[in-house]
Amino acid sequence: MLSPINVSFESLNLATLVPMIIPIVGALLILIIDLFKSEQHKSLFVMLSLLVLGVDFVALMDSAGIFTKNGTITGVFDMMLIDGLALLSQFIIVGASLLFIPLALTHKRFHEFSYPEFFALFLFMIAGFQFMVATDNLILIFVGLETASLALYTLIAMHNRDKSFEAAVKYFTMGALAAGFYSFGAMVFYAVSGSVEINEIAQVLKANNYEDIGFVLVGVVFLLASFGFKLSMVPFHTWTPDVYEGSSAALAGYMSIVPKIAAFVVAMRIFEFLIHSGVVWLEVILYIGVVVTMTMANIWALVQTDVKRMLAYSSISHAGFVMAAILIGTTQSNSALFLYWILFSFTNLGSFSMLWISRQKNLPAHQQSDHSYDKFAGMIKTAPVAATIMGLFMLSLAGVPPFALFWGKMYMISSAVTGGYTVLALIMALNSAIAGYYYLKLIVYMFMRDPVVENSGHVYVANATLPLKTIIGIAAVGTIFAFVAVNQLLELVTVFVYNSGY
Amino acid sequence: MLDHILSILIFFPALAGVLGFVVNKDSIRSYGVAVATIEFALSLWLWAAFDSSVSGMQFMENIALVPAFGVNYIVGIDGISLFIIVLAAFFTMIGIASLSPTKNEKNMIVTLLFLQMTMVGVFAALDAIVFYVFWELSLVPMLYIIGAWGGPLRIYASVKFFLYTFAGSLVMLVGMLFMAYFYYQATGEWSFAILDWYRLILPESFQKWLFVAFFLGFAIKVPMFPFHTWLPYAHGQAPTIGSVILAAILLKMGTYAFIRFSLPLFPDASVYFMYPIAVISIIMIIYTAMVAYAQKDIKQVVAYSSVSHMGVIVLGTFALNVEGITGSIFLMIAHGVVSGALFLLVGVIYDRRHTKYMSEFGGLAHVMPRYATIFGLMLMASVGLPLTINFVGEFLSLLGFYKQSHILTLLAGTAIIVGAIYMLAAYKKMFFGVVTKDENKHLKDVNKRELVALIPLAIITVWLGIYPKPLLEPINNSVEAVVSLMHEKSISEEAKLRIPNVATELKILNNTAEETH
Amino acid sequence: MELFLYTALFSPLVGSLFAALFGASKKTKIAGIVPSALLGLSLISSFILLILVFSTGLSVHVEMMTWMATGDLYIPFGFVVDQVSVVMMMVVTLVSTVVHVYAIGYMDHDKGFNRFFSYLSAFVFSMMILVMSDNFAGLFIGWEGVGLCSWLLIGFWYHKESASWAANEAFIMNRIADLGMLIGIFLVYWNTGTLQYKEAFAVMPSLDKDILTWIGIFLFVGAMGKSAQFPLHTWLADAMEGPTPVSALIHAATMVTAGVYLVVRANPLYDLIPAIGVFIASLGAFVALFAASMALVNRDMKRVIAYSTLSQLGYMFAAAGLGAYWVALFHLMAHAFFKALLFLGAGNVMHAMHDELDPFKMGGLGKVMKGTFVMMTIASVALAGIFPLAGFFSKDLILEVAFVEHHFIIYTVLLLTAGLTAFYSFRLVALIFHGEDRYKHFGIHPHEAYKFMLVAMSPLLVLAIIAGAFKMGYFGMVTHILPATEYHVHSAATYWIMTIGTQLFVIGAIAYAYKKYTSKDIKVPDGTSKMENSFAYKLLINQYYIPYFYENYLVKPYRELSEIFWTKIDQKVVDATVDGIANVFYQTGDRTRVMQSGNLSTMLLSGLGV
Amino acid sequence: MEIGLNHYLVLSVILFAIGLIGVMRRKNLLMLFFATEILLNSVNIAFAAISHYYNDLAGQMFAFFVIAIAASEVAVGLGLLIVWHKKHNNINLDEMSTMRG
Repeated sequence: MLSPINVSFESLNLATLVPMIIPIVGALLILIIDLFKSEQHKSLFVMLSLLVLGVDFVALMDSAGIFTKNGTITGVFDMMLIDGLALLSQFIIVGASLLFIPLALTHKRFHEFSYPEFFALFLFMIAGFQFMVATDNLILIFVGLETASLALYTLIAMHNRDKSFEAAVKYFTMGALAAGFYSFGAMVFYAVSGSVEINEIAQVLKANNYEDIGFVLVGVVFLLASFGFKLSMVPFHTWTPDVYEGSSAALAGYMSIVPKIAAFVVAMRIFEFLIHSGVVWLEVILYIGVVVTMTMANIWALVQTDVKRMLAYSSISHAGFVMAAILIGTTQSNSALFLYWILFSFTNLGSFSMLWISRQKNLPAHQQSDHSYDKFAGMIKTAPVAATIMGLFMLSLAGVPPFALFWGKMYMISSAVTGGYTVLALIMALNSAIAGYYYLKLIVYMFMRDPVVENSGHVYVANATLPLKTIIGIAAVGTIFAFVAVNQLLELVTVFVYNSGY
Repeated sequence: MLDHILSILIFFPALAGVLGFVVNKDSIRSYGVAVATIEFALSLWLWAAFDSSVSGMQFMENIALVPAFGVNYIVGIDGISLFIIVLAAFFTMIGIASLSPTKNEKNMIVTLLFLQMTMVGVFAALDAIVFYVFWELSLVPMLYIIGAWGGPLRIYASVKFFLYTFAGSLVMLVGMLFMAYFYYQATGEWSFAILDWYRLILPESFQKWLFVAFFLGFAIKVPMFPFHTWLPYAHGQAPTIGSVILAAILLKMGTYAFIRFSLPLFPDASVYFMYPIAVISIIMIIYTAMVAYAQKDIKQVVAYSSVSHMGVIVLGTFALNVEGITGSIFLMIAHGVVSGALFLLVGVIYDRRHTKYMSEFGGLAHVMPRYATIFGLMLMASVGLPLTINFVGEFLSLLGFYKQSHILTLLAGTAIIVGAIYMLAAYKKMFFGVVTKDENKHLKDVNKRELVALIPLAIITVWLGIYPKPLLEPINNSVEAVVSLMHEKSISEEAKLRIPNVATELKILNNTAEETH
Repeated sequence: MELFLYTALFSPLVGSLFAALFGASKKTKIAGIVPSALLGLSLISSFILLILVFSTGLSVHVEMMTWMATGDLYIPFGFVVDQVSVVMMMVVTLVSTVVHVYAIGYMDHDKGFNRFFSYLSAFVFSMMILVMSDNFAGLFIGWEGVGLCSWLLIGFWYHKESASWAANEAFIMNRIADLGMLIGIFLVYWNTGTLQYKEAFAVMPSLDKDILTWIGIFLFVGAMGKSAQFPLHTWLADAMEGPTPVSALIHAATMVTAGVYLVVRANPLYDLIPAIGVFIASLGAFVALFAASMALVNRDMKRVIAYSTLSQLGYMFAAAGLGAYWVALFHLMAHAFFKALLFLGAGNVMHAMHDELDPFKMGGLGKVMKGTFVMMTIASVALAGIFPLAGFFSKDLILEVAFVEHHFIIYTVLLLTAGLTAFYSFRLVALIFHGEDRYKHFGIHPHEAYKFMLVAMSPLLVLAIIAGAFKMGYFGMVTHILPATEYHVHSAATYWIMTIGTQLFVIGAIAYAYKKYTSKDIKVPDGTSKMENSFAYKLLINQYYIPYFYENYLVKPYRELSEIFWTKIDQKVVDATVDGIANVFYQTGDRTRVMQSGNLSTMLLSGLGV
Repeated sequence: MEIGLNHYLVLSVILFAIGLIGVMRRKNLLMLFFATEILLNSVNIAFAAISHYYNDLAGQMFAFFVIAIAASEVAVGLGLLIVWHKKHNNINLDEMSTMRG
């Protein structure tokens, strides 16, 4: 017989839920509108979602303000945990989404955007991700994760081409497996600690200083596997290139940023204490995972013939690069992770959007895929501005200073150095060198080769509209003038990470 | 204005480059020349305003960039960097002025202006990261120049050039981050300012590791044997202007960095690695000279010859005494002038015959006497004939290193022999004998556009050969500062021994100076 | 005073630049006359300086400006006119003036007339720097400068393959020696802290013996190159490819004697290391004989004279090595006069014979070219060292030196050489001017050279005859700074026996040469005669197979090795490694990409690491 | 005999293994979905048992959520499956490998 519980309303601290509620409400709103008057033009929904996200962003800033004043906030029976990580990651999630949504306003008509459901699902997904990062409760993480993922599968499928269905199915299956692993891992931890709150688990394990280490390791392995899927760590990466190729360039770009940051935060929460638990070979596994992911992804990217697949592999390798931060696990490295990811999202979203505006409705004869390299041959002659911008993004991805990603790379490698991982630092550096090759390959095609078939250059901007151009413009500016903002970003990030005890 | 002259020097060309996009493509050349001339004038003003009696940094600027991580925009020059900057401005000017008509000139000239920004930036930067930024950025325009206007193998060559250098400098970056970390440990705050680093005395083992890390970056840039193979491709494929800038300025970044970073930061490591590096330099000198002798393509001859000369420069740097280092810095400028001129000359004949194979020529002295004369002069300069600019540098470098090792200097001295062998052989093949090919019978001699570039170079070659004082004095002062710093910082006995204590030397110098004036 | 010094030094430069102005344009007499005039000016000022130095015994020393100054290295452009350098200046300016004037006629028909004078004056300028500099660096400037000019002038007719080849050979061989010189200079600097002659030599006595020895050796290596001593001698004979005035000026009178000058200049050093001195002397003696032997059979008029120059240089080194610096310098001077005369004469003959060089194809020219005949004969007599001509005083002196210093082997060698010298000189004279008119078979109509060329030669003629008279005055002058050792054989009897003996021996040689080569039945050798097939002849005509050796065992291997370095090492090893590393990555990618089969179930497997 | 926690755990592990093998081996998409269901539900058993063992509700809550999520997964999955079947009228895994490399 359960004794009645009485909880003061304040202690629930429902304010913590606001940032997640907003997109959900927005989603419902969209659905309702569609209910009353269907066949609305997509621009309506785009703008609505923009507004909603805008509000969400403001809400986040508000809670950020509270955080900076009086530290970490918990709420709803300590389910919600609004700390620096949560806030930073949500900023990235919402911010990236803000940049993504306008990409729906393409010149050509793509039919997923004609469904209001698309936007509703999109907003649900965001809410899911936000839940995922804003808690240390394994259940809520699981719910958030799955909400987001299920929405995402559908979004991919809505692109409505053969490849996109195939992609969706692959992603879905892998996702399901990952879910299985996750729940099993969670179960193991629950079994050894009797709790589903990460920090409690940590305390319990510390208390009995890892007596049944065997179980812990089993749990870790399963969790690692499931996050391996989400973060597309080698060897769990196999779905990534296919899914990216299958889904629309814009969505691919989005997928390379938002789901990953969410997963990173959770991974950080879970592995941080485990790594420092002195369980050596956990560190070793992670070390190997990181190095292999970086290197192999790079090596596979070398041999790609399609720019989008190349970018897919490159983002895998970037993920590996960033995963190193979790391995190193110092405040500097964790802040480096966020710094890196913020800068990365600008550049990567930019380069995917460049692919997006060059997306033709149907494939010309001389191209074997949507974005094969030779499509871009001699671009400088016909579309110099576009070529230059694309070149900038490539250089930035390659880590050529002073463009955005260089600062992230630098700070990350520095954190490896200070963390005592000299060899890792060198490996990271050399990987950037290898990566240089395939980014350069595109530049070579654009600037130094002659077009395969004479074109007016319209093909590179077939899809361009003002909104898309604006987004690309923002991304470009962010990429070029990053060095102005780096300092503020760095300070902010460091403060947030430090104050949430990572 | 004078307080910010360096920033102006750095960013003026870039700004002009951006505006250049707007300029109509028929008048872009004059625009480029105008901009480059202004830039050169500014650099001359810099020289004029430079106080050569001061050994430290001048025209310093310090703007916070990422203070949280100790990265600041710090620029400043001393006698070591001043002249290379002037040289860079000078070469960009004559380079654009003598640019032979080419497809989409506009991109070329704009690219050149951006390249100039990076070049000036590298030599003016006093913050490791800022240095690194310009260092890496300089690859991009050169990549484009080689890849877009180059010969048949241009893409391979340009990508090789980019990736090779990129890889090396990433290792260097790790080294820099390490250095900053040590500074952080020592002082509790981050800083990438070189002058701050100078104050740091590292334990020997760290010095060695860091030295190696930096060395990789620099050695590939120089390029030192066995990292030199990108150079022949780059030069072989690059358009004339590309090779000129590459040989005259970009290669100097490496050797300059040795003096700016390796020596003062790691004096003991420098001493420790002196012999290995000297051996490498000697391999560079002799081996590449022989390779040059085997070439069929005149441009390759010049390319390999510049590797050979860079060997002497590195040797002079690692003499670790005032004579040697001063010599090597002077030789950087000298080699810049001479090899630049040689590449221009090769370009002259290439424009006319569109081949670089020496077997295609012969007896050119009949047809193009002026060309032959200028080429002859530059050739003599390149083999280090006294009273030409190169001799001063080579003499001082070798003289300096002789203090460190007799036998190695004897070997390195063979530079003057092997150099003469391949150069004279090449000259003989091209200019002597009778004109056999009909195409060569009616070649035009050098025209005005080309003379614009060649005459000044010829004048400089002789002027500085006879009267190097205006350069040697400021260089000497700054070098003495560096050497004394090294002497004070060095911890190992051997280093103290090897690196002279300039304080005493200064006295002697002043005495002799008084005697003369 | 300084005015004269600067005039002497720079007027050749002015002349050179003036001629250079016309470099590209077509021949103008003015481009020849002005430089010659300027040289005359230089000659006069040198003469005035000579008078001054001679009368007052002072020396003029100026420092024009700093050249290099860094660390505690300080090198000025400093010039000194003392007893030694003034002698050299006289020799240089005198001979070169004569040669210039002569060349106006000689190069009359040459397209490169203007160029020629520009080079020639440039050479004189460098030579002046060489002799007048007051420090080693300045010496080195001149040293390389004359090297450059000799490169330009040997290869003057660059359309001839052989000429440009010889030019490069000369330059490179000199470079080898220059390296030695450079090292010597470094040694001097790091041990004495200066490169000024005065200070450096002042410090030297306090230095360690070994260091001094090394300095001596390296400096002498430099000298060997310029003065074409064995084994760096081959370039001199090949240098005869150049126009004859060049051979007269550079490869007989002035440049090749720079080595001797260096040793004389560095006498304080070499006095400290007699061992090296003896080595130098022995090498000199050897070269004297060695070169003379090659001159015996050679069939190229100019080469014969070149070899004789070589052998005379040997004499000078022998003297210098034995510490008789003033004697060496004296012989240098005398030799300059008669050897230049000889060459210029040869030049006339060449003109007359349309550049035919084989004396066997001449003969009987004495009738058509009296002036030249007389001059060359007298020059040869002087060369042979017959009393009372210049050669006698200088050369016999060297013999005496060897004798007095009790180096009897050297003495004998030199004596023998004297005989050979006489023989080959008059072999040449006889073949050219006496006997049958063999040239008729080749349809050549020889003619005497321009009058003014002969006039121009006359000063040399006079000097070749009377130079001996200066001996005492000269001795008095130079011994201000050179060790003043008188060389007298103790007993007058021995002295007379020696002298007269030598004279008789020489005259005998001459007589034999005449008898052998004026006979009616001299034919143009066709390689059939017994003598030509004798081993000795082959050995000599092939210059002891030394050039052959160099070509096959030094030059060819170097070329092949370079080829290997490039094609094998640089491309196949170094570069291949770099590309190899890149390829490893690419290949791995290519091989392993099949893992990405796109098949879901394999994906799932790989996901589980199976 | 007394049925203890370990029995449940062993059972769940066995089921999980079955599910896993199914995922790996099945070529039929539908079967594959079933396998994933088995995976998830095996975990549910364990959760229920453990939460009883600790008598703490978190485990059961987790189980409920898992059930819910599993359900929605099936919904989405079947949706995709149907579309696919419409297009290719097969549901064979090996058919879907147009993207590779």
